[in-house]
Amino acid sequence: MDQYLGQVVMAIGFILAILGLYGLLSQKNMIKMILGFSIFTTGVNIIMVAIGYVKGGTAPILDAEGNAVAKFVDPVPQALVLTSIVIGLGVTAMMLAYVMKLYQDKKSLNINDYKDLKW
Amino acid sequence: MLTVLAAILGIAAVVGAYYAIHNEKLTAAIIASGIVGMVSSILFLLLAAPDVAMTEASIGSALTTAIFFFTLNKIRQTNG
Amino acid sequence: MKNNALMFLTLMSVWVLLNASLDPTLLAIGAGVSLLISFAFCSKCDVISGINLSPKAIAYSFMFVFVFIGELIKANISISKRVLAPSLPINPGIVQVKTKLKSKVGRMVLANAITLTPGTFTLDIKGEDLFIHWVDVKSTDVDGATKEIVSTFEKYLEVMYG
Amino acid sequence: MDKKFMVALLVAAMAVILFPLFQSFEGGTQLSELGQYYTQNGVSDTGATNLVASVVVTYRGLDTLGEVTILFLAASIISFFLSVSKDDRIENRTVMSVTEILSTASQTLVPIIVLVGAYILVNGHLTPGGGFQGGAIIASGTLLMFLANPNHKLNHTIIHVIESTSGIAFVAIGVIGVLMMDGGFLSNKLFDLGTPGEVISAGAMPLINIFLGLKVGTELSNVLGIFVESQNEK
Repeated sequence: MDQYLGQVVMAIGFILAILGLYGLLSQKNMIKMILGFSIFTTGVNIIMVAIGYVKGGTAPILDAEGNAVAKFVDPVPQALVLTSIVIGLGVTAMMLAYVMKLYQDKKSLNINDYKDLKW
Repeated sequence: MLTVLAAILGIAAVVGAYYAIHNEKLTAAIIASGIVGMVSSILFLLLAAPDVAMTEASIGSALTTAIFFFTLNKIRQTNG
Repeated sequence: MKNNALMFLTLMSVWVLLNASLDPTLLAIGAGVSLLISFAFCSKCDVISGINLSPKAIAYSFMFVFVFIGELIKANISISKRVLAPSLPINPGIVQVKTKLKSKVGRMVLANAITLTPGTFTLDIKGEDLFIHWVDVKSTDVDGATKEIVSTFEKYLEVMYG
Repeated sequence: MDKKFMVALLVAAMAVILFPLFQSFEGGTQLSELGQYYTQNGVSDTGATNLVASVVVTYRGLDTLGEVTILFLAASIISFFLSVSKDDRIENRTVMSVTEILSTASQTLVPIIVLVGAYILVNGHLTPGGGFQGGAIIASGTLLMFLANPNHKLNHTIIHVIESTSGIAFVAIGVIGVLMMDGGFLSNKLFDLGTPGEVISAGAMPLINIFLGLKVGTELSNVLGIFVESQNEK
């Protein structure tokens, strides 16, 4: 019944990642761009966890005696995603801090108004 | 059964992401992206990753949304 | 000091419920953590000390749970009827009611009980006035609305929280 | 037109790059070699029953150190950009009034949320949880505190003391592991491994988890505090 769970979730991750990338590239509003970036990150995290999924696997936590009772899913991608989520918050907060400072400078959220470095 | 649940949650996540990217109102867009975080946390739980689900539930849906709203409030203050 | 002690006991019971074990090591760790939290976050909180601990109040607390569940079922049935009826017999509006409760916890529990029963929703509290969104407004004046919405719960909460 | 075409091209390229990954994914019938090693030897190596925590804290401990460093850098940059000088600060900002319900409820809820965070920290090596999760939950307690009282001031001295102490302790445990044992950086053979399933077991892992959680929690609370205080400018 549940043999395609990994594929379904992975497909959701792909769609989210592509939607996020599209938002990041197509939007002019800087806050919208950052929203797109955070959706992109979520999608990539879902893909990474789905890669480590094993059909019918359980969470990689052993019973009290330390015996493996069942098939486990891969713990490595989960550990990586764990750090990735926390870093994602730090990076998002940093970008928002930049946006706040830029807005105080020019009173605009449109990315096209910031052409100081363009030549 | 879990596959069907995952598919329904996935539709919610994709609609939320589309709404977050295409809505003109920033407040609604930020709430929609919070929904994406919440739904993806349940997806992690379905993939047998409770550790990741816990982190995503508190960071992806609560803290990120709050920081976006603080930024929005500051921008409105600067404006008026 | 009394507030801190009460907060410590609350946190300790939550800790035991979370761990579901009476292992001495865990209890010691929990005691240390609860002591730290109760002094760090509870410097001037007066919430828990508002609870009345007399036997009558405890009996009323149990009764309140049953009264609340009864109200919940009644309100759910009435709202389901309204939703399923094709004519949609609703008459929404915001009413103002008055509460006699003085303690903050009592007012919080009252507001949450009103919100949790379907059909009524607490929007705000200002002093002793509660502003409530009501799906089927039966009376617009303050006294009538108070009698309809608040008095069922207030009778018990007055004893529980003084 | 030109720009839209480029965006469409980039998104399509991304989709083309990702598609083979989807196609070659057979739903995972067995673990990778590394995953197999961790599942078979995780308990005898580390003494912890939560394999994810043992990977984060022990096997890939150096990566975790890097992650904490990145978080610290991000927090420093944010505080550099958003810190408000004394002259520009409004002392008691008038905000939209907070309802009495929220401020009353937060008085009981904040301690309980922080207690749940502590529970997840302490049991990180046995049940799902660990340093990052506990820290994130403690930070959400701080968020509730700020929502209930927007003029609340974090005690920056205490936060910085906790943050730097736990950071130094984290590195110190790692270095002691290199110097005294042959286990390498962040070896948890510092203490006796004990019996798996007990609270005091898995060597240095509970200790590392607690320091990691305190560091992450105070760091995220600090970021939140800076964002809230930046609203008080001018």
